[in-house]
Amino acid sequence: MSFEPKIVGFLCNWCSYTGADLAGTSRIQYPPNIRVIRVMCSARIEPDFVLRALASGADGVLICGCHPGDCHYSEGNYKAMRRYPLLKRMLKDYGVDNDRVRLEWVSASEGQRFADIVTDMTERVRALGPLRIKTDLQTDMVER
Amino acid sequence: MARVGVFIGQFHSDSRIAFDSLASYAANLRAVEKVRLLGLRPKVDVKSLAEEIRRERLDRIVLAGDSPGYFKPAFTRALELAGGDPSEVRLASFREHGAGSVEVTDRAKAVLACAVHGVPYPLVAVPKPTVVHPATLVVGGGVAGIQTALEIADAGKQVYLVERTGTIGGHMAMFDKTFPTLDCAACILTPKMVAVHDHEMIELLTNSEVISVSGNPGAFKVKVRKRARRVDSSSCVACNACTEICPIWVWSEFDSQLTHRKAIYIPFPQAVPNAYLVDPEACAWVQSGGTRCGVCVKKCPKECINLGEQDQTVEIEVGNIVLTTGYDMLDAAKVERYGYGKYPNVLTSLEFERMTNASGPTGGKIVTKTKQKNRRLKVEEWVADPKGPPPRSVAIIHCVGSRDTNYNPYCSRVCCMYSLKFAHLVREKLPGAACYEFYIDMRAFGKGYEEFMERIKAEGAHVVRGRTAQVIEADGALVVKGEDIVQDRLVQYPVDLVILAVGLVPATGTAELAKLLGVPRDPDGFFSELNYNGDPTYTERGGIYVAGMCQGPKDIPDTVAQASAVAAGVLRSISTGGMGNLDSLTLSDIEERAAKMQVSER
Amino acid sequence: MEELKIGVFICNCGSNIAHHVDVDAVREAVEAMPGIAIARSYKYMCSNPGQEMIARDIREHQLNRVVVAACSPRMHEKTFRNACRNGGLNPYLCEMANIREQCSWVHSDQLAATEKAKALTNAAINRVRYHEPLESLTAEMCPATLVIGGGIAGLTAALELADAAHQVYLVERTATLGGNLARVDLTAPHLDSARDLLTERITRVRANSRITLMLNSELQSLAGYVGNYAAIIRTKNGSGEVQERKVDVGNVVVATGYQEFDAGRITHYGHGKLPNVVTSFEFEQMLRKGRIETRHGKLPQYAAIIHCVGSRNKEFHPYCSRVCCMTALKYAHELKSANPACYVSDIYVDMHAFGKGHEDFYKTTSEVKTLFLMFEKNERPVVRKAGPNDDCEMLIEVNETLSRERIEIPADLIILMVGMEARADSGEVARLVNISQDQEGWFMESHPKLDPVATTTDGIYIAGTCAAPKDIPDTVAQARAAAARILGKIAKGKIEIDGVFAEVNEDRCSGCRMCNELCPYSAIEFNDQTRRSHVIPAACKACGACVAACPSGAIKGRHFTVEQLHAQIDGVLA
Amino acid sequence: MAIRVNPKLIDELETYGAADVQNCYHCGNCSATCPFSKEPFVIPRRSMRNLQMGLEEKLKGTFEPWLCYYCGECSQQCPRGAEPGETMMSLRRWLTSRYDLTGISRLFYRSWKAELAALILVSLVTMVAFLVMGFSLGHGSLGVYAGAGALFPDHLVHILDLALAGLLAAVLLTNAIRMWWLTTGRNRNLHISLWSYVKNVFLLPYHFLFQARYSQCEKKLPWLTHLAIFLSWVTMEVLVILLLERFHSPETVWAAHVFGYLATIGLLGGTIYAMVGRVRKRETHYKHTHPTDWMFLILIAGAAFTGIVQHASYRWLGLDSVANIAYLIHMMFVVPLLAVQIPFSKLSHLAYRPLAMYLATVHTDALASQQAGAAQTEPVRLAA
Repeated sequence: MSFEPKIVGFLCNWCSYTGADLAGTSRIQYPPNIRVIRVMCSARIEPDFVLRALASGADGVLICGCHPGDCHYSEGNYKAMRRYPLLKRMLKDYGVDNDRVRLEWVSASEGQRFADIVTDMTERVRALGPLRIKTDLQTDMVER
Repeated sequence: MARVGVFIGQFHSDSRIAFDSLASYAANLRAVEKVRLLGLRPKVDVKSLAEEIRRERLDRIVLAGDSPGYFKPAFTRALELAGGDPSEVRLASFREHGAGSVEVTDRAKAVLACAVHGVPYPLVAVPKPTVVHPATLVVGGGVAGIQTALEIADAGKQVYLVERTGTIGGHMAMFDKTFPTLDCAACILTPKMVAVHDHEMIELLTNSEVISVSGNPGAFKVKVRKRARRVDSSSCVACNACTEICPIWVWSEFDSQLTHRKAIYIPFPQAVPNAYLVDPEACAWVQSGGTRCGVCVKKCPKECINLGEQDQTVEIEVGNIVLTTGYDMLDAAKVERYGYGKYPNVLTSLEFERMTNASGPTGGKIVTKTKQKNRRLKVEEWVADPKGPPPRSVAIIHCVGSRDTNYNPYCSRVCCMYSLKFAHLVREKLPGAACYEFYIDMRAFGKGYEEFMERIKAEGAHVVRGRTAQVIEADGALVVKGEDIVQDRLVQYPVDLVILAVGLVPATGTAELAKLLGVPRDPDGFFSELNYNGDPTYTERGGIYVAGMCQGPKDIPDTVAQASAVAAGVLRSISTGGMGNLDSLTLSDIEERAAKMQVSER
Repeated sequence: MEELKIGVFICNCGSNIAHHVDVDAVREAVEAMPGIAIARSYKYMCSNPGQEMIARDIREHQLNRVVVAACSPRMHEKTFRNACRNGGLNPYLCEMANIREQCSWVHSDQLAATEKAKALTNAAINRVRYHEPLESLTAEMCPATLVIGGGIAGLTAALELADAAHQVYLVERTATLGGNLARVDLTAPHLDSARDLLTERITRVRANSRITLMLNSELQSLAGYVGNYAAIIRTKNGSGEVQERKVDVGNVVVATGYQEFDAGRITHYGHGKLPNVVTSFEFEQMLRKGRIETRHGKLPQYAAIIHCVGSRNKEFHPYCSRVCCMTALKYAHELKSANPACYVSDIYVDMHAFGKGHEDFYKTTSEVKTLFLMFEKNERPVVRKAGPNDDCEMLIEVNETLSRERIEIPADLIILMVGMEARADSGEVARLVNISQDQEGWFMESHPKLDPVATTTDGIYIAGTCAAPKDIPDTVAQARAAAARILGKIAKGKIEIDGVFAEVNEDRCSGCRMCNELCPYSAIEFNDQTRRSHVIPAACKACGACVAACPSGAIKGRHFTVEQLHAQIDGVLA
Repeated sequence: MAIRVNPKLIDELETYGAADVQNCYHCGNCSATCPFSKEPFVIPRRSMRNLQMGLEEKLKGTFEPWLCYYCGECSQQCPRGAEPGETMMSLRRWLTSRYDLTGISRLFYRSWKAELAALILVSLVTMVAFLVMGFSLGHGSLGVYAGAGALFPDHLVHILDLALAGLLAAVLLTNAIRMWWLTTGRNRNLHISLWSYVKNVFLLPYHFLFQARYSQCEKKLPWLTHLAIFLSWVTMEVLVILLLERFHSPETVWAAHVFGYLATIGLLGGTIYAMVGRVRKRETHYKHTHPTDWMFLILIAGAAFTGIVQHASYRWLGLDSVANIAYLIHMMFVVPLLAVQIPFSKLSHLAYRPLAMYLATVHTDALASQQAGAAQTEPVRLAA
C-alpha cells in the first residue's frame, strides 16, 4: 500500500475554511490526507504550531489565508506572509524539504482551488516520503 | 392647469369594469378636457391620435383600463408627434390597484383621479394608521411561518403560530436535499423548529385551525379550534410504545402514502412538538365512542394518552395576521395520460422526495414498488419495500398539469430545479441507472441554478426537450412516449420508474380562509398581493400579510425572504401604527390628497 | 483541573455523513478514550430530539465538556452552543468536528473517510479538554442604520426602518435616486408604471424627517462592530469640493445594485457598429421618448430581440440574469402597441417565465404573433448588414433548434437583452464593509436558505441585485427582510458579542508594546503606571495576531489558546 | 445556406383557418400523441413549426398535412390551445391552393365571397345553357322529361357530363402532378427507383376507395360517415355520368334504383350529420368550420335532395314538368359542385389524399434503402 502522508492544514475561518466548506457543498473530491484545524485568522498561526505538527508526526503542513486585501481583519494575512519566509529558512536548516510546508491564499468562493492545492501537495509530500527527523525536533521545542 | 385627455381601454376580455360610469366620472373632473372609450384591444392609429391631441391641445394623457400599459407606447408616440412632452402619459391601472371589478368602481375612480393629478395612487391611498395590538397570529407552520414567527418573536413580540397538522415543518420537512447546494433540508429546518419550540414569545398551536375572525385591522379577535391531540405533548417523550401496540394501519400523509402509520402516530421522528397524536378518523376507540380498543392507554409508560379529550376553541387577540398556508400538489390522477394511480411505479415528486429521504420509509434507497400481501389488512397492495428491486432506468416528466390551459395555466417555478436534483440523486444512488428528463423550458434562473444544471447534464442525465405525451405499460415495463424536439424525432424509452413533477395549487382550505378574512385571490387561487412590484407581501386588508407559496409558487430562499419581509411590516406596525383597510378610504379623501400632493421624481 | 466528563455526539445527518463515514466505528473508537462519559450517534443531531439528547445527557451524566461531530461549525456552532446552554453547561465548553463538508462530502473512500472522521473527532476531544468557560459580552445597539444605494432596494429598506421611527442615513453615489429602475418605463408582466413606483418611494423618502439623504456621496470607511459602527461618508457637493461626515450606525444595508453587461463585448452582435442594434436600456430610452424607430426615423417593419446577451455562456457569465426574458416579452408587446404592423421575432434559449402571472404574459405575447426562435446557448446568432435588395436593415443568422434549420431573420431594429453583472467597484465596497464576493463578484450571503440577507459579518446586510440578479418583487422582499432583521436587533436593545477576545497576562507582559501598533483595531492600550499592555474587550475582534506575535507569550487568545491548539494538533495526528 | 424566415405567412394562413398556431410553444405533446405520427413523418409539430417560421418552400415540399385525418386527439391535449388539428386542416386548404397553378383556389380560400359568387355564376350559366340547349337547340318542351322531345335529352346531357368530367380530370391530374413535383420530383437528395413507384401503385385505388388510413383512427364514426358520403357520391357519379342513359331509361331494372336510393340516403344522411356536428361544435374536428366547408356540404346536400325530387316527381308521380325543373335545379347544384369544388376547393382532396399515402410509402422505402446504403443521411435539404 503506497505511503499515505499526514498533512495538517491551518485554515482561517473567514476565507479558506469557508472555501473548504464550499468544496464540500459542491462535492469536489480531494485526497483525505489533509486534516484541518480552524483558526480565526492566518495571523494566529505561530511558527511553533508548524514545528509542533511536524514533531507530532505530520509529513506536511499547509497554511491557508485570505487573499491579500481580503482579510476579515484587514491585515492579518500580511503578518502570516511576513512570518512564513523566516520559518521556511529555519526549516531548511532542520532538513525539512521545501515542499513540505506551504502557504496558500484561498478565498471563500475558491472551493475548486482548495481541492487542487490539497491534491497537488499530497502528491508532492507522498513523493518525498515520511518525515524521519521527528525525534530531534521534539527536544528543541520550547516548552511554554 | 394642465389640459388632460382620458382614454379608457381594455386588454383582458374577462375584466368586469364599469367603463361608462368611469367615463362620466372622468368627464366632470376639472382638468379633464376629453374622454374617449377605446373598447377591447383597440387598434390605435397613431397619426389620427396625434392629430386629435394637437387639436384638443392636450398636455397630459391618462390611460385608464385593466392593463393600460399595453397601449402606452402608441400614446407616447402620438403625444410626441403632437409636440407634447412624452413623459406626460400617465397610467391608471385598475388591475394593479385591485380595482378590476364592478364592485370596486369607487376605487377605480380614485385611481383615475390620482392619475389625472399626476400622483401615484399608493402615495395617497394610505388609510389612517391604527393602533396595533402587539401580538401576531401566524397561520401555517411551514418554513415561511417558522421564519416569520422567529423574526417577530426575536424582536420580543408575542406570536401565536397555528398549524393544521400535528407538527410544524410543512413540506420542507419531507425533503432530504435541497437545490442548488444539495445541503440537507433538515439541517436548515430542524434547528429553526427547535428555536420555535423553545421560544418563550411563541405559542405553538398545532392540530388547530382558524374558524372565525372579527374586529378590524390592529385589533382582531380570532377563534381557533384546537382539535384534541389526545396525548399530553408536554409529558410524551416519543418512546414509540403506543404506536407498536396500536392495531389500526392507515396510509401516512407525511410519507405521501408510501408506507403506513398507526392511528396513534408521530408524523416524523424530529417533529415539533416531539409528541404523538391520535388520528380521530382512524382510531377505533374514538370512532366507537369509547367502546372498542384503547390498548395504547395502558401501554403508555407515562400515562399521557387521554382518548376522551375534546376539541377546544380558543379566542386570541392579535394586531396582525400573517398567512403562510403554503401549497398542495395537483391531484396527479387528473392528468390520466400519465397513468398515476393506474401504474404503481408512477410516483409524484413528493412521493419520490420521501423515498430519497434518509429517514424516509425506504431509508433513502430508490426502489420500485412491489406487490406484497399486507398481513394486517389481508389485502395485496403495492409497497415501496427498502429491499425491493432498484429501477434500471427512471423518467422524470416536468410540467405535469402546469403551463397547461386544461389544468394550471401558470408555471410552478420549482419543478425544473427539483427534477434536476432528482436526476442527480438517481445518478448518485444508482450509478448504473439511466435517467431521462422531459422538459419544455429548463427554468434554472436563481443564484447558482445554471451551474447546477450544467453539472447534472455533465453527470450524464439524458435531458430531453419535449414533454412526454403519455405513459403506457408494455410487457411489464412502463414506456414513456414523447418527442425529442432538439433531435427532432419521436422517442420511446422503457423505464421502471416514472416521477411526475406535478403542478402546485394553493393548500386546501385557502378558499375558506380567504373568504373568512376577506382577502382577495387571483384567478389561479393564490392570495392576491396589494401590489405586484411595490408590496408583494401586503394585502388589501390592513393588518393581514401573505408570505411564501400561498401568494404564488416560489423556492425556499424567496419564501424565507418574503417571510422576513412580512416581519418588517408587522414590527413597524406595532411600533408606529399599522395600515387600515384600503377600502376604508373614501373617494373624496383621495381626491383632496391627490390635489394637494407634491411629488418629487428624482 | 476538575475530573473531565466529555460527551461525544456523532451525527448521521440523514445519509450525508453516514453515506461515507461509518458512524458506529467512530463512536466505538471514541468510547474507549479517557474522560469520555458518553458517546452517542443520532440521525439529526441539530433536530429537536438531538439537541434535547445533549441537554439531557449533560444533566444526567454531569458532563462538563461536549464534542459534536457533525457539519461545519460555520453552520451550527451557535445551535449546539445553545443546546449546551439549555443543559446548564457554559456554551464555550463545546467543540465541533467537521466530518461532513470536510470529510464525508469530499472523500468517497469509506475507509479513509472514517479514519479521517476519527482523527478529527479525536482532535476535537483533545482540544475540548483545555476549553474554559467564557461569558459573552453585551454591547449597546445603536438604532440608526446606514443604507448604501438609492435604488428601489435602498429606498424600500430606508423607508421600512424610518417608518418604524429609527434614524436612517441613505447614501447614494449619483445625484438622483431610483438607480437602474429609473431607466425603465414599464415593468413586466403587468406593464405597470415603474415611474409611479419610484415616484411614490422617492417622495416618501424625501418627506421622511428620519431619513438623512446624502446624494453624490460614497462610504469612505467603516470602523467598529455590530451595533457600534462609525462610518465616514464623503460627499462631493456642487462646486466639486469634498466634505467628510462621520455617522454612528448600528447596522449597514448594502443595496448597491448591478451594472448592465457591455453589449460591445460581443463583437458579432455589432453593437456600436450597426446603428440599429440597441441594448435594452437604450430601447427603454426610445420608449420613454416615444421615438420607437430606426436611427433614420423609419418605423421598423421587422424587429428582433436577442436574449442572453452576456449571460448563460462560458465566455462571459455562466449565470442566468433572471429578468431579461420577461423584459423581452414586454418589449414584444410594446413594439406591437407602438406599431401594430411590426413583425417581432424573439430569439431565446429557454423562456424563463417562472413568476406569478409570467406564463400568462408569455401566452399573450404568443397571441400577438411574436415569432419565437430558439438557439443553443453556446451557438450565438450572428448579426450582419442586409444586402441592397433585402427589404430590411439587418439579417440575423442562427441555428434554430426547434426546426433544426440554419435560418436568417430579417430585422430593422435589434434589441439586445443585456444581462446583469456585479458593479466594477463592488470589490471596494466589499472590502470597506468586510463581506466576501463569489466568483462573479456578487456579494455572498451567509446562507441562501438559513439567512438570505445576512452576511458573514454581523450587522452588515445585503439586499437586491447586488447579491444576485433578481426582479423587483424579490428585491423589495429582500430589502424588507434586511429591515426586519435590523428592527429585530434594535427592538432587543442590546447585542451579544462572542466572549473570545484576547487577554494580557499582567505578570508575563514585559511592556515591550509590540502588540500595541500591531493590532489593526488599536484594541490594546498601554498603562503607563503599571508599564503593562491591556486589551479593551469590546474593541478586540479576536483575530489572534497579537497572541501569536507576543515574544513572551503573555497574551492569551481565549478559546484559541496555545494549549488548545497544541492539543488539537496532537489529536489530529494521533 | 440559411433559409429566410418570413413572419408574414402566418397572417396569410389565418384566412385559411389557422387562427391559433402562433400559441404553440413546441412541447412535442401532439406529435407524441398522434396515432399516425411515425418517422420520417412526425406530424403535426414539424408542419406547424415550418408555418410559424414562414418556410414556404419547405411547407410546399411536405405532404405531411395530408397524413392527418383530424381525430382531434392533439388539439384536446395541447397545453396552449394552439389547435394543431385545425392548423393541419388549414394547411391542407393552403396546399390545395398551392397545387392549383391558376391561383383561383387561393382567391376562393382567401375570400369566401369570391367562391360563393363563382358558384352562383356557374350555376346561372348552367341554367341558361341548359335552358337554351333544352328549348332552342333541342326543341324539347317543358312537359316532356325523357325520350324524344325531352327538355334535357339524355344523350346531350351525357356528352356534357363526359366533357365536364374529362376537363376536371385533366385539371385534377395537373394539380396532382404538381403535388408530386413539389414534394418528390424536385427533391434531388431522394433517389426513388422506378420499381418502387410501380410496386406501390396499387395503393392509389386502395386508399381512394376505402380511406384505409382513416379507419385506423380510434373513433370509427368519423371514418364511417365519410365513407358513407364518399361511396354514395361515387355510386351517384357512376350512375349519372357513365350509365346515364340506362339509368334514365324507363325500363331500367329496379336494382339500379336501389343503388340510387342508397346513394341518396348516404349523401343526405352524411351531409346532414356533418352539418349538425358543425353547428353543435362538440367533437374537436367539428369545432372550427371554414366557409368553404359549409359551401361544400350545402352543395352536396342540395344536389342529393334535388336529385330525389327530380327522380320522385318523374318516376313515382309522373309529373314531367316538375321533374324537368327539379333536374334543372339539380344541375345548378351539381355543375358548380364539380366545376368549382373539385379543381379549386375541398373536393380535390379525393386525389391528394390517396396520392399522399402513395408518396409516403414511396418516400419511406427510398429513405430506408438510402439509410441502409449511406451511414447517416443529412436531414433532407430541398433545392432552392
